[in-house]
Amino acid sequence: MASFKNFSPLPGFRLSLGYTLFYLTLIVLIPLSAVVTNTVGMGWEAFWSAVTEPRVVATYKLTFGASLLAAAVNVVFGLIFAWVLVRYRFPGKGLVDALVDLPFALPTAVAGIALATIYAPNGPIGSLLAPWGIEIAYNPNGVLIALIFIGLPFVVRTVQPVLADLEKDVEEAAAGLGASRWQTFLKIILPHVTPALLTGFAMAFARAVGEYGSVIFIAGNMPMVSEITPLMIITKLEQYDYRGATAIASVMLLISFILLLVINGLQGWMQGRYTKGA
Amino acid sequence: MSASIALQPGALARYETPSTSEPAWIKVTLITVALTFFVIFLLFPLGTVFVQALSKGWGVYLSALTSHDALAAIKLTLITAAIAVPLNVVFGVSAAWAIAKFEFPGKRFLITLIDLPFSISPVVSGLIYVLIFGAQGWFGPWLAEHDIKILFAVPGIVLATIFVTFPFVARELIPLMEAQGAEEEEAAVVLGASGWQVFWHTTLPNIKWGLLYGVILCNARAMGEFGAVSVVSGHIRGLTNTMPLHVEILYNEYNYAAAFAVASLLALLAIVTLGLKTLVERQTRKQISESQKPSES
Amino acid sequence: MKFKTIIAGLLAASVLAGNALAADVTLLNVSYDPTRELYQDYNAAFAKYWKTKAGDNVTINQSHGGSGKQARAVIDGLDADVVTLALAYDIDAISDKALIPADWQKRLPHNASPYTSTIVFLVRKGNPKGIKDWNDLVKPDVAIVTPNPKTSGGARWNYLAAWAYALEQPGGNEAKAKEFVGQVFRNVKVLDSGARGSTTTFVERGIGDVLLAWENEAYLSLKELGDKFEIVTPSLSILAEPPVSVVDKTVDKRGTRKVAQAYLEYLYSPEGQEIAARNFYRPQDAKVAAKYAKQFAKVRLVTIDKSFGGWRNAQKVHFSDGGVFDQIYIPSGKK
Amino acid sequence: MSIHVTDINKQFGAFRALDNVSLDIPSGQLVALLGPSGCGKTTLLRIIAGLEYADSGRILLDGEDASDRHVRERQVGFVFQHYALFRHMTVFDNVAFGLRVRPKKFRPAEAEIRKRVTRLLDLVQLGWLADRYPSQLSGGQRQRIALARALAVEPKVLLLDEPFGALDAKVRKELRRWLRQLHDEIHVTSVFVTHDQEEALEVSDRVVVINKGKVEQVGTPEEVYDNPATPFVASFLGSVNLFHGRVDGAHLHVGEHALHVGHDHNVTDQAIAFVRPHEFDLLPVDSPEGGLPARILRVISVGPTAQVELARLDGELVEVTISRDALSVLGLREGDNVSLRPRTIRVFQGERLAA
Repeated sequence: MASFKNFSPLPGFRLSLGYTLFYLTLIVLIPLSAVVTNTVGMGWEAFWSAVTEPRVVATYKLTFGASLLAAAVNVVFGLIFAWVLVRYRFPGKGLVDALVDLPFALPTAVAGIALATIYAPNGPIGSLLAPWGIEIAYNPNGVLIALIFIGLPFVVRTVQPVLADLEKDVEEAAAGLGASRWQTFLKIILPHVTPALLTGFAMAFARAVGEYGSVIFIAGNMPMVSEITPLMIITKLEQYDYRGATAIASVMLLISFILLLVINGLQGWMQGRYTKGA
Repeated sequence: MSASIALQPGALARYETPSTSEPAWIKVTLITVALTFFVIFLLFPLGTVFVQALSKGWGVYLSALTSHDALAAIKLTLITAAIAVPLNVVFGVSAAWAIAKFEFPGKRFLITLIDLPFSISPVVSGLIYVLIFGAQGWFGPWLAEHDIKILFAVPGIVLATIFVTFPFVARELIPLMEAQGAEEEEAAVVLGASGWQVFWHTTLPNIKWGLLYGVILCNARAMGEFGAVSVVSGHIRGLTNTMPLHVEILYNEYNYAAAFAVASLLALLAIVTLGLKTLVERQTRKQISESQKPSES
Repeated sequence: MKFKTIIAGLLAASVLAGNALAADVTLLNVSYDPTRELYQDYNAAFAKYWKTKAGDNVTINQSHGGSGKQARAVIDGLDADVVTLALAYDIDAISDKALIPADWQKRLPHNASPYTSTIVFLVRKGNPKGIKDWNDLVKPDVAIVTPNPKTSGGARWNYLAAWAYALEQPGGNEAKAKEFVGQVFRNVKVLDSGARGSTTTFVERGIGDVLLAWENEAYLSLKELGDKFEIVTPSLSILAEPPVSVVDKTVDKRGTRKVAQAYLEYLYSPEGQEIAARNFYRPQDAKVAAKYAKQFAKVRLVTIDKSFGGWRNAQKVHFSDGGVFDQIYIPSGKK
Repeated sequence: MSIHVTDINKQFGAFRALDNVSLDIPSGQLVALLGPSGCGKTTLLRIIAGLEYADSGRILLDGEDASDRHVRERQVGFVFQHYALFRHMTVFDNVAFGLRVRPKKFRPAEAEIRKRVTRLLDLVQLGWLADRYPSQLSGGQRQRIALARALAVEPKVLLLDEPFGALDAKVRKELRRWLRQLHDEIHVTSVFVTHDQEEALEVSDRVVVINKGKVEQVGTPEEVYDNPATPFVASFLGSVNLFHGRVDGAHLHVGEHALHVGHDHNVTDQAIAFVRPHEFDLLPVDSPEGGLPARILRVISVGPTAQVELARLDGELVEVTISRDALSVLGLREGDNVSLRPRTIRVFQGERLAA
């Protein structure tokens, strides 16, 4: 440790790393350790029964199921978005490109009430679907819609630069070797963007699992049917069940951490892949 | 987590040769799909906010924004962002400096920890502060004894906001500074610049757009955070309601036009954010392409 | 050192934010969802009254939310001077943490409930599904909207009212009541976490055929949102007693006991009772009640103490984790 | 200012970048650190500059121990491989930077700075570019600006890291001639790192050949070229033909043939020998003077000399350069058999083999 400063002639290593660690500890680590210690304090059995309650398990299924599905939908549409933004010219492209990030910038509560208004049976889109018996708001479909909304930019924004980076000559080479356009896409383009797609998928998934604000307005929040895990934490809190809330929070925390490691791994893979290739 | 884009402006033309483009019907289909998705999922919700906000006319709209509680919420939101954003900027710059310019063990793990608040549910982010500062929490009794209010007061809201916006600036700067390397800084040091001079004259000009980008995103999230703040706010009208919470309250009071009016301010903020972001991206792109310009004779 | 500076900064900011609104005396009334309009009126009236009586300017800050959530916030340190919640159980929870003495319900008349309410049905104009009473709710084509009894005080009254109805039917017993309430909740389309959320869902989003609501909430919706709805009063309902209390720990610390006490007592005054009645709460004061008798439908009301053995018992049997309410929702076979 | 490097060691993880390196660089000389990439030459340069710290050993500048002196106080000028020009500053501001960041007490007046920068820009012949930004310059121009910037602070030592590495061949040639002239004008002790032997030999007063973190040889360009101290130096500088064999007295035995090596080796042992392409005579097969038999594979006669590619009987390839006149006198064609006789042969045996 003492020889750290010998690595570089640049100043400020101790100060910047010290401050970074201090601030990280103060703002992130100490608060998070509260969840961990409170969970440890409650004992294994109490913990296990709290996190495996049927109603809680149902929220996991919905949260993870809908998040997976939403991330998968976003992979498909995100790829299409990235593709048309990189490769085609069409009116309104600049606007589309700028607004893709809207879900990043729009407060989730605003997104929630706006989506609920649109997709309610008497809303502009909901009323179009209602005659066919399709209901979106106030059931798991609503959760899915909200999660698709918030996850879209993650996929578009990871795939877009990678797609833009793909040199045309590779595709020309494939065409020259007799590959059809579809074969070129499947065998050349898709493998090239796969790490980016996976990274985008994982990011959208991680974000969706934790999402609260936009979902609760549109979910309907029926126990066993359309309750998400973060809402379960709130519900537990409102029943003065701190331990239950903390236990579920620790499960989510663990999952967040695992997802993050997965994402970092994927990004490492991506970096290795794309820098070597270039 | 937002990936930065490095599209070359002239990139399009590269794809318009017969061997590497698709039949027109596929193009049209894909564009149609994308545009439909765009309209339904992005444009429509945004439009709805403004349509609903103005559904009762400008008078109701303006009075909703100038009511006492709305003004208090706006003020609180601004104060919160004004504290949280600078703190996270200082942290972000400091973390990026340590991580990008030096080698030390555990660096990747440190980056993962910095990312952590990104993937934590906002609800959990609020809960942790309840567990710490709540009357039943770690410091609760001590704080009560000394009459220091954190939870259900501005400090709690600020802390929760800092937590959820924690990685934004650092996350923009780390890859940027790593890509730029340390050569310019070393050159400045060799030329006799002091630590502060190195940062001010060499590093800052090179990262200013990335920094601004991070600040914009950080600010948007700080002003728009709902879940975490909702847990620690206490919802005291005129005192501890931020704008997103005020939207919820108005919404729950059948005051839809007013709720959407305040929401429209936040949506405007989002639009301004995206506009600035696009501008900044253009600048960053310029900077990157300049620095990467091949050196020919 | 740095930590202190930050804290000091945050504190300074909080003082800054607070100062603009500071008056001679401030009270924080932590209440549940449907009382927004009631206390908006009442706070203005009380401020006037207190100014003439004690000469002080009093500003009352309001916080509204689900009853359980609000009680939780007070337990976690929200400095409420008074709490005005949906049910005694939530104030009991605060009292369990020694913020309020256990006998709080004895400190004010009528079990510390200055007004009462009950549970009614809000249906769409013309009552297309022909809903008249509780047993109409279990028809297969009826979609119900109610908040979640686990998180909403009002919803617990809804649930218990349905239960009481089933018990009172000829041959009614616990098992049949459970079966009946289970059927009711299987018809629920949307289970919001608070009373206000449910009303929004029903009224604004057009979901469901019937909203189980506080009487005052139902009348208010009618008043605010026009004539697209009708109120149906069932043959039997429950006497909901939303209680109030001073939070002793806070008022002693802040030195606001006197004004907080007066704030609650004034609720029992003719003026306070008038305001409650105008906001569709059933007044306790006989004279005011008579004056507003026309406003409230006649309904047979059971009480929680008689039918359910008090709130603590009801809570334990019905709403605790794994209680009757959970069993309704959990697929058979498990637990 | 002279530079003395003593017993420098530097380790990066498990990788030994510098292994007990000692070196003297006299005042006023232009010295090349030459070696293949990854040999440690850049690390050595950065340690001299103070951009890197050695694990052990000392750096003496002008006889004074500077090992613990911060880079700011070493009074060195450093030219980075990719120039490290400040992108957001004009050429003028770049050159002025070192003067402007000085503490007030030592900072020249703005007019003085202006004068000095202008003079430096004239020195590097780029005065007309003062208001441009680095991105608007060509590689060669950037290089010269980087040099001007380094010189602005009047360093006692000028250190250049692969100064011509990123330039194309033609510019590189021009610039290195120019650098030599510049050095003759200003006479600052200069050290530059390169992996290009031609560059090192052409520009420098002395060449330091480094391999795998060790100094192989130090000498004038002629010395290291003509008398390589180790097999590595021999093979790294210029092209060579390699022979494996045994020495016995004054002869090197390659297979069943013997070559005269000029002087006696008293130990009979395995050895390797190097012969440069232009140090061969090509003789008729049955020449009485002996030599290695070989067959001509290819003759390339473009320019003043001819390259002849031959195969020895055991299949090893040999490359020979002779004048075109000699080629035509001999009348050699592809497919002819000849005898190869080296005029000069460098033999390495024993310990030095291992190096």
